[in-house]
Amino acid sequence: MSFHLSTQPLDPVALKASLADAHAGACVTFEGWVRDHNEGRPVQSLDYEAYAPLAEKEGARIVAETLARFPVTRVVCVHRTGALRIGDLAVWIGVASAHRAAAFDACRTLIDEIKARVPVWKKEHYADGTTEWINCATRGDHAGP
Amino acid sequence: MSFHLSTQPLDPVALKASLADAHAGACVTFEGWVRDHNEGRPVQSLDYEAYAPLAEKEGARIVAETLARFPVTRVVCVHRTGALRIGDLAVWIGVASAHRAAAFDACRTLIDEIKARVPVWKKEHYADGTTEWINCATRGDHAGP
Amino acid sequence: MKTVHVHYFALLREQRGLSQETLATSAPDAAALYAELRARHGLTLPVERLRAAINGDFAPWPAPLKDNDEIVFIPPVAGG
Amino acid sequence: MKTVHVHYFALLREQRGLSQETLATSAPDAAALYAELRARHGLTLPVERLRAAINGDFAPWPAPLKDNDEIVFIPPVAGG
Repeated sequence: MSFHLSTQPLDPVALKASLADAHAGACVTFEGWVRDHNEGRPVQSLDYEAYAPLAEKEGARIVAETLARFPVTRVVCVHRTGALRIGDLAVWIGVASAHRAAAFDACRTLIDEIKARVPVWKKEHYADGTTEWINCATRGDHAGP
Repeated sequence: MSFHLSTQPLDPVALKASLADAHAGACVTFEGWVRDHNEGRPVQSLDYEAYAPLAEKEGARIVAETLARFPVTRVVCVHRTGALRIGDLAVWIGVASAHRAAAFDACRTLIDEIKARVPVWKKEHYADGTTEWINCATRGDHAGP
Repeated sequence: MKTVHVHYFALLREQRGLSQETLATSAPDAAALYAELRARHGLTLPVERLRAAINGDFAPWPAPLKDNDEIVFIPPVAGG
Repeated sequence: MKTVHVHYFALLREQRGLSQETLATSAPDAAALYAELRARHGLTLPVERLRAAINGDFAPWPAPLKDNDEIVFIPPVAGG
């Protein structure tokens, strides 16, 4: 029942083991992998940065809301920070429940809410040497000047 | 891109590794675990039996339908047969995709269709020594005599 | 009369007491054959709750039979 | 005048060229303070695309300031 940040590589085997529960019949996991492209541009690596105390506080609120809303037995979420390469694991979310519908719904809600609310930022490094903070462009954007 | 039956314990680490793909940004897995109760009765163990050739044929059709319907990069499904104990892994489904919505939708569709269509049967052994083939009761059932 | 090969799984296998048998029948289709077998062996599942497979794939009821066909009566499935 | 502690992350950190500063301001709230800082340092993000956090939790705009508050301007998030 937790949300944490990690500066170290995530260990999905240990994380999934922490969900084990004889009452659970279903386990759904979501993994966010660093992929080699974004919106048509070749990506070489990326950096995740977090406002750690508030990220962990907001993540814990999201976990608590999910537990209140769906009948699940265990929830674990971990988000990497630091420099990541293609194929690295950026986020791991696991949910166990008696029945599968709740595990799917809860897992999907968790990643949707984490992406929308937790103060974590992603900087992509492209093959042409340029970089971009995702979602921070100010041109071609209705909210921009 | 496969559906298989296995008489041996499943290895989720090796199965997930088979989904790795630099184009994929999301991986959703579903695991069916043997749980210690079903409809209020304490379960001690269970047996899965399959009509293997048709199970693999129907499973392959479900995988092909899923690939045609959702933009996913890799799909792997494995279902155990034989005698299983509480906590054992009965089914493992993994889907990788560029974006997470397709991975969630495809993974959920796969387990729903597998449960509805693939000729695999489950016999539960209860704490009181009785057994039951799930879904095969003929009393208290509208389709019964 | 034709010769057919019947395979049983799960509850049907237990109630029939064997996994496979070869038998002669005048039944024109799998539905009629199941009715015969159900009466003879006291199988509890009504035909409405089964599917049929002939020669390795699903066959819609009544599932006509030919000589030497392999028939599987498929109880309600419960994988996952 | 009050003294406040401002922390910068991501694009704002790079544009400001530092992670944290302590400064004196007459701004009554975080929105006014951001307007000052944006003009002074050429920050590109408009205030409408930011959230504010004061003393470790989100604070709705305009986010009134007291002496010694710790302020974080939160660019659009992009976890996952």
